[in-house]
Amino acid sequence: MAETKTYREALRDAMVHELDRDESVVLMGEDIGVYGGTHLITDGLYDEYGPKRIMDTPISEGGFTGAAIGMAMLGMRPIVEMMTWNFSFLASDQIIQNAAKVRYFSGGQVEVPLVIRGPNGGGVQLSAQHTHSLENLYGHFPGLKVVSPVTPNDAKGMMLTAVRDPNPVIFLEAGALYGTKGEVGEGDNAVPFGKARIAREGTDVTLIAYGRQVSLCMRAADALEEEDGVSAEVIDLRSIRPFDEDTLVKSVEKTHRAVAVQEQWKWFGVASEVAAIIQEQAFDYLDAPVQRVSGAEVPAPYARNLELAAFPSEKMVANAARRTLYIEEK
Amino acid sequence: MAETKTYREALRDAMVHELDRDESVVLMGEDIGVYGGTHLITDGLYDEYGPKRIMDTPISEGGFTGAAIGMAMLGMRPIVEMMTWNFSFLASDQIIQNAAKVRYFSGGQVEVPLVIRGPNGGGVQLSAQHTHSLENLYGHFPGLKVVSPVTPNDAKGMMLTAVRDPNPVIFLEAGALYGTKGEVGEGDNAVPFGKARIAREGTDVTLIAYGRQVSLCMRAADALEEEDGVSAEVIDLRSIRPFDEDTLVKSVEKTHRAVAVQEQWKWFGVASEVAAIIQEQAFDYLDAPVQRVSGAEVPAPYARNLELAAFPSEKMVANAARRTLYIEEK
Amino acid sequence: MPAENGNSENGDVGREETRGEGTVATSGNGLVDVYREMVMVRTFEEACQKGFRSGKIGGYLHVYIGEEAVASGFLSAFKEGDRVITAYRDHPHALILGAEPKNVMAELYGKGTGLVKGKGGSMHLFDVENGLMGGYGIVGGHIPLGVGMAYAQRYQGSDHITQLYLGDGSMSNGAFHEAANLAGLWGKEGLCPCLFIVENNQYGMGTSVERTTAMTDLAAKFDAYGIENEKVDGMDVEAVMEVAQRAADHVRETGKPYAVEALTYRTASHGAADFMEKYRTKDEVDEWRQRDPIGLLEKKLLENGELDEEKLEEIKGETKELIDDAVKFADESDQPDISELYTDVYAGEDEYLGEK
Amino acid sequence: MPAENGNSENGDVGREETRGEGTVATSGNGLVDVYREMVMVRTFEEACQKGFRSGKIGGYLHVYIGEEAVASGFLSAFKEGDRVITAYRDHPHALILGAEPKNVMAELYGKGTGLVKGKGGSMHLFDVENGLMGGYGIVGGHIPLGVGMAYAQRYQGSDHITQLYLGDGSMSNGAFHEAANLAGLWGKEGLCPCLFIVENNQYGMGTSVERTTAMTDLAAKFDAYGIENEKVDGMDVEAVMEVAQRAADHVRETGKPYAVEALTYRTASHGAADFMEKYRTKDEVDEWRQRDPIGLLEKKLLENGELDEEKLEEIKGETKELIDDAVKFADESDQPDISELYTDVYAGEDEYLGEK
Ligand SMILES: Cc1ncc(C[n+]2csc(CCOP(=O)(O)OP(=O)(O)O)c2C)c(N)n1
Ligand SMILES: Cc1ncc(C[n+]2csc(CCOP(=O)(O)OP(=O)(O)O)c2C)c(N)n1
Ligand SMILES: [Mg+2]
Ligand SMILES: [Mg+2]
Repeated sequence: MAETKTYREALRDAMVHELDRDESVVLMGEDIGVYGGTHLITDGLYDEYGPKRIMDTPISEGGFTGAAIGMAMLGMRPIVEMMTWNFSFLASDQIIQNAAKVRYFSGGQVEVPLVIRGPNGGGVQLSAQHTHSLENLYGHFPGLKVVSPVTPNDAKGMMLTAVRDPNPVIFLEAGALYGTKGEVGEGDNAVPFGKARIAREGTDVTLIAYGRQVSLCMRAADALEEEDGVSAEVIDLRSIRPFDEDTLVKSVEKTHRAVAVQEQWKWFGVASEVAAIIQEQAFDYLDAPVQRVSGAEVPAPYARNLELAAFPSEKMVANAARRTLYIEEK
Repeated sequence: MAETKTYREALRDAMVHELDRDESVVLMGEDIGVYGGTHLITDGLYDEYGPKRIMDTPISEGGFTGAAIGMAMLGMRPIVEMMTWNFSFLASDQIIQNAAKVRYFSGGQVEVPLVIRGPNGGGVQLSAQHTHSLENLYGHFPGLKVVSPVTPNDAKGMMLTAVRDPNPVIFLEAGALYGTKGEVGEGDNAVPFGKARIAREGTDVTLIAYGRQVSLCMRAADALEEEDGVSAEVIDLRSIRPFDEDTLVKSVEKTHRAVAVQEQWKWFGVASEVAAIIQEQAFDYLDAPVQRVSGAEVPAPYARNLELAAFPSEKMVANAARRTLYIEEK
Repeated sequence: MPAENGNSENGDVGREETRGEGTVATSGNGLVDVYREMVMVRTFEEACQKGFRSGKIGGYLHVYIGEEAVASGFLSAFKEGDRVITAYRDHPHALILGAEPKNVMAELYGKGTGLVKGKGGSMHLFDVENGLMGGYGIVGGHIPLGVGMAYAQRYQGSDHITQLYLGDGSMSNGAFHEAANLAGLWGKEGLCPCLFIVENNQYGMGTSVERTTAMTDLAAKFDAYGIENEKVDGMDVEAVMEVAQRAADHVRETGKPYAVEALTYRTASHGAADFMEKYRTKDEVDEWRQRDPIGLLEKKLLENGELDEEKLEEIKGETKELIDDAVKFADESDQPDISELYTDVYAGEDEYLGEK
Repeated sequence: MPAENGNSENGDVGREETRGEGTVATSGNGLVDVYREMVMVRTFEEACQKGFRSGKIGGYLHVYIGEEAVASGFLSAFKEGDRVITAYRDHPHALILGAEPKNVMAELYGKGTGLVKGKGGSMHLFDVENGLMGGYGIVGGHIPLGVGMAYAQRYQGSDHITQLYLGDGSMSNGAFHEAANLAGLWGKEGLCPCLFIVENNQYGMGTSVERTTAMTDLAAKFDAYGIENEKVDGMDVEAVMEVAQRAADHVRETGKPYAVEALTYRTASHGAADFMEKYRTKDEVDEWRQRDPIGLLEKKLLENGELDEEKLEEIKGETKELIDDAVKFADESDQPDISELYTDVYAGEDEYLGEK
């Protein structure tokens, strides 16, 4: 059974499901309780579960993330809201130096069942300090798992998986899409990590993205179909670490062409990794270089026209696909 | 004229040169003054230049890095020692959110002539929390420049360039090589950013690295020559942002094969970017997929044997080259 | 180095000694002028709220309504060459220091005529020529910068000071701790003329100070860094002006930091998009409205005869006109040229390193 | 959840009530036993220094010489189920809690028989079964963890507490500030039984407390967080034991944090590799050696007759043997199997996600 829900509701459902199932689950973060949550995802939970489980914190991302790690090491399962991932640089020492590694440097004596979640990416004129896509940053570090769901169904299903995972999970939400709707499986529809999703089947070129850019690729695929008669396959990576190389490679073995799309900056981004993997594992199948589409190499600007120009567009994606097909750009 | 100097002396020479040349240059960091510097790079400078210019700081990486940004915004030129880059997560918010972006979000009203320097990378059994290679992390962000010299000559020459650059420069030193010697140009031998160095010429395969891994590639090149009669070209990237794509591409157009080597972890690392660039720009020249050699996907272990196994070895590099040549691995 | 970088010697950028020449609201320091200034700020902020609701202003918008006496009072002690740095609630600081309302409004409207060319928006106002070293969006993140600026001021041999504004909420953050500690330490040698101004509006978003820390005396938190401190009623602009002058003089003279906690209240919502205010009661807000700083000052000026109803209407009228003009200017200005996307990323030869 | 994770209910892992059974040095709580314990720690540390100089121990090595009374005194108040967390100067905490010297030494020697399988080295001792939740290498980075552990202890309904050790130098760091503030806040509801123990050895590497902060009363820094605090002479183990018991009882009872600053001195160099000690005089070190905690205790025990020269020699002899054995064990143990490189990266099904 499935119901139509917003991304926001889907996330909330998953957290409520786990709060009810497991006493050791608590939520922590700035203004998630009394205030109702900046993004209204946790609205009402404070009244329902009380301050011991829905913990409002001071503005101290490093401190409360670190405290959550300590809690997790003693068997609690905190879900930390990073009000936005832009603030997570302040917690990056705790995340990278402690959460990711303490199991290893303790010789396996502890585990850290911790979820850190919040909106990632830009798109609503928040400008330079409030616009980042940090999937490559956290995805680089062994010990972390990193996911980036885009459909409401995945938002719920991957959150269920995240809470149950005995490892620290970086849960990157498509913040600009909290209000978008989709079919969401009821009850326990846990979605495993490490499996990409084929969002649209196609035969001529593979478009690879995650998060908000998946929608962009879907629109570009429509345009390619209509305008050029090109059949594009769209792959939603969903899981950044672990990473599903197989689905990518299989698709490219079929289409012989690939475009990797990301909102983040080009250098050392996910699209570079996608290109590296494909050239490595599907070398003999490739009929054109893997094309990358990324954000402009600038801190995010505020003005609407500049912001739009700073992010990948449908047109850029379609043109990149055309380049792989050696047909004229539009 | 050139003199034989250690990497350590070369760095120090450059800083002394700039301290003498420009009153606005100051050094800041933990234990760089009275204590003499953890790595002895700044030893003696406190006595010579006094506490106003050689500033010992409390253990507060974010705080003093931020203060240095403020100083730079008013026209000083601070050189901040990050005792090791492992501690820089604590300063990452200041570096990424302020230093890299304040020029942009002020509409060009300020500039941040700031150098942050210190040892990067592992190799001396410092284990998980003290072993990182962060070139991809900082290299991702527009507004920063990122360099990683490996020869003493480049250490000095790039430090001169860094201090004079009106932008924040992330200066990643090959910490394990502070004691190694090399010819260093005297006086003002500034080395520009954005130009890779051909460390060894060759015709059959291109080995691409930076920092300590350049030495590894040199040894692997020797082995390939001796054992397989293969002529390897070795490229030292030196500059991570800006990045010299041309030198890479030209070399591969000649050799048709490439291996990218990094100490850092594979995912979203510099080697992925190298592979992405080469497949993009030298697609028709490539006779084999670009191979990547990276650190094992584990937090750095302490035990010597494990640590050695966690880092790329000469053998791994040579074998990767052999794979590109379709000859048997050894 | 270009003067616009604020990098010229001693920060001298050739301005006249008076603040904000040319804006009707900021032409002096008498109480009536301060009143005019506060009304101007309020009127500007109300126009912003309207602009936000009508979709002309995007992103985050944080207004200063209820807190005007703090910035107004402290900036009365501003001297040319001084520096001011604050967080994202930065419109009043820009306006009072002398930025034209029309350029500030244009910034909020995301226009090329904006104070920072439309690149920063509400949270990132800069006006280096007039002393404003920025508004910043990461809570606490600007505090170390301000401390460093103060060090630079002494290092460069000037007697300028830095006014560093921070919120109650930011004091939970490690950046505050580290920076305040550095300020105290450098201050021992007379090398940190930094005036910390805590805009204690009693909430960080929806979290009250009591729910943020077990020790709610925010001024006293500076004791831990060896920084002298005191409190002031942040609704009484005269009281603020008195402490501001005294504190600024002290900081200027000694090169030591000093902290003042101004108790105030934000009668507007935290951000313009917040509609629910579950975290406080309407009664509480109403009670604080009784102590509205503009209302208090108006009453005093009417009582002591410095103002009469006529003059009052005149000021309000002039102010309204000024802000209406600003809105019109902002509305009619063009968006930044698309080429601006690629400027100002780097200083020096290459402004942009990438493909376009 | 496996018991080794310290995740079993209330942290009960089936140990006996006494600490460190089975090691000669830690079999009781009388003063002579404490003396024995301190001698054991000292002997162990001296053996480490030797191991470092001879190249058997790699990486960083930080010993506790001169500070023994602090860990020994506070851990005398440890109760089963309590948790201990500290930084990288962590050998005494592991040893006193009951880890076998041979496994600790083997860890330092990078052997598979080490306390954490040779993966962590000197800075990362863990012995979860005995209550040690780790040594950590990032200054200040462990403090938030300890505060979170204390919360978990109350959340899970136990009356256990967390002993959180931190250095004077770490108090400049934002992590300290944020965590202490959380502890104070959660303590208001009785939800943070965390005992902060400041090992004030007066230096962070080569930087004295006076050169680190303008306010050098470290205990009083906890005032800013509403955490009660006091100081103790960290060279006088009896004094430390007294305050430890009292403070631990208080924390256990109230669920509120409490802080004790123990004034002590590191007579060894900061790290084993530091040879120059420009930052302090030989005289200063010598003066503090006069107040060596082991010397002080020895004198007292000899004076009051609890020890005589013979017994003293016996203790030293037994201890030497214990540590000699530990060194021998460490030396003769094998390096970890290379397959260990890939274990413990992740908990659960896949321990390793990558190519081998
Ligand atoms: C590091 C960080 N965390 C969270 C936020 C989100 N945020 C924006 S404003 C704010 C409240 C700040 O309160 P305070 O410092 O009291 O300033 P005020 O808004 O009351 O002026 C928060 C939590 C942020 N911008 N930066
Ligand atoms: C964040 C961070 N910065 C710097 C260092 C390097 N470092 C290691 S120990 C140390 C001194 C710490 O002093 P203190 O907290 O007093 O502990 P002590 O060594 O005296 O026991 C420093 C600066 C580090 N490990 N972590
Ligand atoms: Mg506030
Ligand atoms: Mg110390």
